[in-house]
Amino acid sequence: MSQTIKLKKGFDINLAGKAAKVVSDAPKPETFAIKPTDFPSITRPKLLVEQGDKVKAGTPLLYDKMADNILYCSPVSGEIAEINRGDKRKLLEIRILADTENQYETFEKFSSSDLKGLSKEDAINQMLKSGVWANIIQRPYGIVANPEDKPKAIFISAFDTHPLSPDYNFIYKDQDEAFQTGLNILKKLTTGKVHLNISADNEVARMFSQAEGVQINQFSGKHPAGNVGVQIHHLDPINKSDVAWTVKPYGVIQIGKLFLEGKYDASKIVALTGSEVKEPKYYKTFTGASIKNIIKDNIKEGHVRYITGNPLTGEKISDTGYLGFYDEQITVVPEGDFEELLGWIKPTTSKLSFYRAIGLLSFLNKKKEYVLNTNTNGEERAFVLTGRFEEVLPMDILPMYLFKAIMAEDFDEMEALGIFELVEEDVALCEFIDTSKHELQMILRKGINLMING
Amino acid sequence: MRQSNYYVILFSVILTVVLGGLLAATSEGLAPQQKKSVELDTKKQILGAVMDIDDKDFDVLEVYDRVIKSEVVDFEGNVVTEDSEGNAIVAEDVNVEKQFKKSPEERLYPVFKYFGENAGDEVESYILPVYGNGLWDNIWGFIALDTQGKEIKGAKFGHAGETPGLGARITESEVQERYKGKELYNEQGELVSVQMLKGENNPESKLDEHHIDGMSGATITGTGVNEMLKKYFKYYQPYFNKQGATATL
Amino acid sequence: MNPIQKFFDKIEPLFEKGGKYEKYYTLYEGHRTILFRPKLVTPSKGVQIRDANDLKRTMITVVIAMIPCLLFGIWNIGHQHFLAIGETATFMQKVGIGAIQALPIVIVSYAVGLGTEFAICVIRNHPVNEGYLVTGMLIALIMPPFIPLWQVALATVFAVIIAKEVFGGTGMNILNIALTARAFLYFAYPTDISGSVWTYIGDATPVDGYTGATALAIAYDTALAGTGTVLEAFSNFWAEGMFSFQNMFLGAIPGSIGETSTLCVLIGALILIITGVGSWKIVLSVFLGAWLMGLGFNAIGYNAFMDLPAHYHLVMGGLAFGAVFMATDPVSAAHTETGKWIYGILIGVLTVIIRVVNPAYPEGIMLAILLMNVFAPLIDHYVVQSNKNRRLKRATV
Amino acid sequence: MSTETVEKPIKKESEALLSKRRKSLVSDPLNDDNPITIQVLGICSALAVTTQMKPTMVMSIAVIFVIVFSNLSISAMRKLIPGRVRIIVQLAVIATLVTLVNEVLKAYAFDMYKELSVFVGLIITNCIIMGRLEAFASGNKPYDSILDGLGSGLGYAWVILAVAFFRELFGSGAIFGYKVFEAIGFSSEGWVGFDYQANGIMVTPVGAFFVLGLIIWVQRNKTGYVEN
Amino acid sequence: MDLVNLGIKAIFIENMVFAYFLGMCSFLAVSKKVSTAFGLGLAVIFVLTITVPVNWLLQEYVLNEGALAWINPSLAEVDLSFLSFIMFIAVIASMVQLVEMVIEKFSPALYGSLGIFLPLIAVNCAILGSSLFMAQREYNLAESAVYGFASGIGWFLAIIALAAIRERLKYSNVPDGLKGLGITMLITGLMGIAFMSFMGISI
Repeated sequence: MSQTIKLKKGFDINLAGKAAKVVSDAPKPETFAIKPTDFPSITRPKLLVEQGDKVKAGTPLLYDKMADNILYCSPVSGEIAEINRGDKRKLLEIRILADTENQYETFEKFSSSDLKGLSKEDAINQMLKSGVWANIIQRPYGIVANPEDKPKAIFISAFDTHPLSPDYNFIYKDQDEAFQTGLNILKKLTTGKVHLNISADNEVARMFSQAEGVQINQFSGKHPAGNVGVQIHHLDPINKSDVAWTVKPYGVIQIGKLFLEGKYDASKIVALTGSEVKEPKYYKTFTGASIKNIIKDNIKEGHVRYITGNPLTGEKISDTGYLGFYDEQITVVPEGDFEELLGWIKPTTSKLSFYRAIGLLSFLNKKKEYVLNTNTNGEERAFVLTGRFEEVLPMDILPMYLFKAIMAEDFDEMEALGIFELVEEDVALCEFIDTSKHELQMILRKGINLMING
Repeated sequence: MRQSNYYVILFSVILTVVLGGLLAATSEGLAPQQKKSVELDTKKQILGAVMDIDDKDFDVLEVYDRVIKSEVVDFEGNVVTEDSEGNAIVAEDVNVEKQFKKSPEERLYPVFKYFGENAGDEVESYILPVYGNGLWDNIWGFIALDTQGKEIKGAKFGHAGETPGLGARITESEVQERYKGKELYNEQGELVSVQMLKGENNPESKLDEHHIDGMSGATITGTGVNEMLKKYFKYYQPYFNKQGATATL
Repeated sequence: MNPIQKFFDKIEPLFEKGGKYEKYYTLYEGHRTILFRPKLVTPSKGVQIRDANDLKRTMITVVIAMIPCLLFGIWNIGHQHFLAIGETATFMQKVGIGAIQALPIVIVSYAVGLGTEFAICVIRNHPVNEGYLVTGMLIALIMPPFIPLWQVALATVFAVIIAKEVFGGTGMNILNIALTARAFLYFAYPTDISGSVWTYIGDATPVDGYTGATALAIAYDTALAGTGTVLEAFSNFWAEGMFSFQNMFLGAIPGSIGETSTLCVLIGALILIITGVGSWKIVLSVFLGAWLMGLGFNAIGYNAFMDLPAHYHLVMGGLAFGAVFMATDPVSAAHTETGKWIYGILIGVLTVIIRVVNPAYPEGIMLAILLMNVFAPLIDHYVVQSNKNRRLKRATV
Repeated sequence: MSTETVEKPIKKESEALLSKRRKSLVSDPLNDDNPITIQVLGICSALAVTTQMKPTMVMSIAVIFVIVFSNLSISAMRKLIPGRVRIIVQLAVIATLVTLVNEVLKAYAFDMYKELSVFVGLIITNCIIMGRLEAFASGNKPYDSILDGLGSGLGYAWVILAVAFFRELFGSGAIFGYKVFEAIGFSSEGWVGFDYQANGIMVTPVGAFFVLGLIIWVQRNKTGYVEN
Repeated sequence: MDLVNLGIKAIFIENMVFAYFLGMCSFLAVSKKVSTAFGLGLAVIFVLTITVPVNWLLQEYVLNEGALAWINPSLAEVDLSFLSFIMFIAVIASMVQLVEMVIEKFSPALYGSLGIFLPLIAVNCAILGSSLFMAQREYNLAESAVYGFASGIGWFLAIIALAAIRERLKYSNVPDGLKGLGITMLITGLMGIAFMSFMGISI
């Protein structure tokens, strides 16, 4: 059944600071946070708790007024320590002071035979109220799925090709049963196929390669071969009025555990990576954890930037900031806020470039691991170069035209040019290689929001 | 009422009659003057080949009638006075552009005989219309030759769309002056016409009696002029041969 | 901290909002960013690290790729000069004459162009842009060796304003800016840029039999005269071996400052293609189009120019230079990859057509590129449309 | 065509011969509501003749004549014209007037007749004229219509005269055929020491586009008009 | 060969837009999108191809001096050429009307896409201009047909190229005063420069 799709386009960013395959136990963080800003679909968040309330893992904290059946729950048990708002009272964070011992809300447990008889409606209900539903992301738009939709298929990418990304084979080992259970539940949600996409270039754990009841597809190629959007494009592309759902393996496992163990298990293994980490490795913690304890004593001297997520799509946080809801990775890179004499023309081997313009020598040594800082290496300009974005986006899409259509807020053009098929991570490489230094992911999200609201 | 078919038709008819009548009357009233304008224009061009006509007080029509006598010849050099249907042919009315579209054998060739400023008895020069292709569009002119048809006495060129500053310079008197005094026949008596050279400011050595200095950057227009002149001098050759014959008789 | 940085920091308040030279902030910033890569960092959301390449480096790559052409051009002006006056000269003498003729053109082009650009940046308050780095060099390289400097200046101002700034600056233009400058001169002051203007003679007297004709002019004249082949006419040229294929490839022939040497152009092409700055598709397809059209004309064989072996077209005139440095201008070229093939091939084909059948212009590459610049958006439109249609079809199947 | 809506007929019984409203009928189209630079009308037939001032002048007068008299006639007939054949009637009136102009030119200014060639005929399709008939004359009194036509005609005239001014000045170094540059010493004998070199672009059609484009830029900058 | 030559000349060299500024109103107004420009362009080709030969017939058999001789030799003296403007424009207006009705009847789909442009064409100077040039240059019937068709093609090419450019221009930062008409004028000028490459070609 399995087919191999070879992708020729793309670009691997080889960075220094890959996590060693060691899981160490950092002291459990004292605070956790749920950030509504992690969910682009939440426009009018409504709180269900107040400061001082006691919560358990799986206790609902908030919902979106526009989709009030989807509950966002606390990852751990504890007390609501602070509700953090920004400009115009925009809800930014709900901080929870964690108990030392985790207590769980209890949900219905199922044996594997019970699960067979479980109806789609019951499954969805349990997922909605327990907080695991947020793992299901809808295409188009890359927002939390609407439980009433009927997706044409569900896609799971079982590998991550982002720079410094965690190795799923490693962090999910021993989760075979939960993963398979999760797949079985997901199968109930669609009349179409459940696609499990695995890497053809690397060894793949049995839990993925031998998963049952799903369509397994192999993908080979550079980043973004692991992006589920790219995979969907080659398997069963999203057209106008199509809806497909995507879930990360972590979500599948969490769903599996919900039905097997009857609890919302937000524990996860995260990778601490990046050139500024002394010993890059994995840590066991929970969704929304403060990174304070994880990074402690493991960061090099100097002005650094902490990123929740990977360096292409992640978000800058402070050294006491919180892990994003969907992130399984913390990256630490040097800040680049300094001037460099004639930096735009100086020959260099230390900077990575997709291009080979004068003085950029990174193509000479493909194996080298690069230390990149956060400098933009240039100022924003009009688009000049053409045909380069296409080289890092393995889809039949014309990114430049799409971006321009978004900038001109031309809805018909956006739709015709395929905005339904893209989310931020798919254009992250375009943003990385853009010599005109546009913020393309932000532009894309602006376009998506226009499509949603317009 | 205003929308009924009857009304619409009535209105249209009345309007047509009124406007048509107005136009017909104007056209009728202006016709003589228009004819005069056309005539004046043609005669101006013809005279331009032999005299300076830019003077304000210059009465073209009067002078023309005094100093020019015209006739029309065919390809063999015979004078023709009426067409196949017996209508008289007037040299001034021959449309050279229309003639140019026919084959050379079928064309009519007007000749304007210039009797000198004082309108003596002797023909002073023959003015010949010429027509040809320039770089972009048509070019034309009137060339004045001596009584033998061998030396150029004056030239006036016009064009429809040559490059301004380059080919369009053939209308400049400075360029046209260069043609004066050039010879059409070599020592062996063969018609060699005159050639405008390529490039400007050619050395004296090149500017003999058959060659004139070119216009820089306008080689093609120059070649067009050369071609035009060569062809028409040939077409008029029989006429001059006959003239010569009668003269010697 | 570097003393230059200190100096900049010291004068910065003058240019900031409320400062004395507030209006000129963009100039201050422009100069500082030429000296120093700025300290801008990525925003908190989105890509956190960026590729080392930027537009400045891309542009300077193109300029560097043109250096061989410039250097060769300087030598060639001197070489042609001494050839025309029949004197022998040393390498240094040739370079000396060439430099005296060529460098003022380069300097005027840059000075006037940047000046115009700065003025507009100040008026419109947008950042100073590096786009002119390339344009300035291009304008100089496609001029005849002794064009009046005021014409260079006027053409530069015209091109920078009408062809570029009115559209909003670098990256927005429709036509190639340098070619617009040249086309302006071509139509405004034709006598100084057409005819025998390609060899600098100065006050000296040329040798007997000298003509300043280019290979293209000779080819056209031969066709017009209808006697003999073009290759015969080439070999009968006053300077022996001038228009042999080999010599035309090397470039010791009369022509614009930078365009004569196909070899140097190819060195530039190599730099552009290896660095990926220029599109190899366009370069290849222009050459291909010209060659195919040359072959096509061989097949028709109506006159001597049509019979000229097709590969000669590739080394004559400015075709190579245009193909490598002008047609590849990413802003005015087709933006889509399929479009680039169509665009390039049509440029090649049109160039040869204009050369052979249009008596008005001995060289066709300039107008062929400009014309395709005009049609590039249309080509792109249909390529994009086919992409949209594929998507639409997929949805309805 | 014009986007302007038909103005409501004014009810007032007696109005000053040159009331403020009537003055603005003439003055508005000169600048703020210029038919060429603001309303984008009537550029077709005019630009081709703008290489020199003289034919441009003749063209301007011709257009003003046609626009004023067609406005007058249509306004006078406005209550009689059947709606269904309105456009045809307008075209017929315009064509008649243009023919008159053409015949007169042919009779009394043959040089101009030749120089303007088909462009006199093309006044028929000048959108300004049709636009004024539709937008104004078919709903207003004759006197007002004359003023309106005069305004639009003058607005049109100054723009094409301005275009012609620059084209003739730079393209031929002259104004109305008078060699301006030579007169101020731009010649090999004058104090400058060399001739003024005419700019060929100005004489070619494209020169007209550039000049008009720049005039529009300047004019709109002044009026502050921005197209979206 | 002459006809081919005439065709090429009418399309590229004496392009209605770039050489004679004809049809500018609709050229400027309907060039914002390629699809609409395409429709208008087609309509112009269509109408030009019909009206120029029809006007030629009119000219030859009705209007010219002596043209009426075919009815009765006594009419040979009649010269109706002063009616040419009014007749030409009437032919154009009625042809446009006729074409509109025919298309509406026989191809509603085509009418849907072309219909809205047809009324615009009656006042498109390029249409009248072609007829006037035809008369002035004294083309014959075949030449008129070719000339009408080729002028239409030239106009069509110009307007779709301009529309594509304007679509690309949507993302650029044009100064306020130049937006719309001003920049379009300048683009047209630049396009005109590029079109000069064809000047002088003759086959």
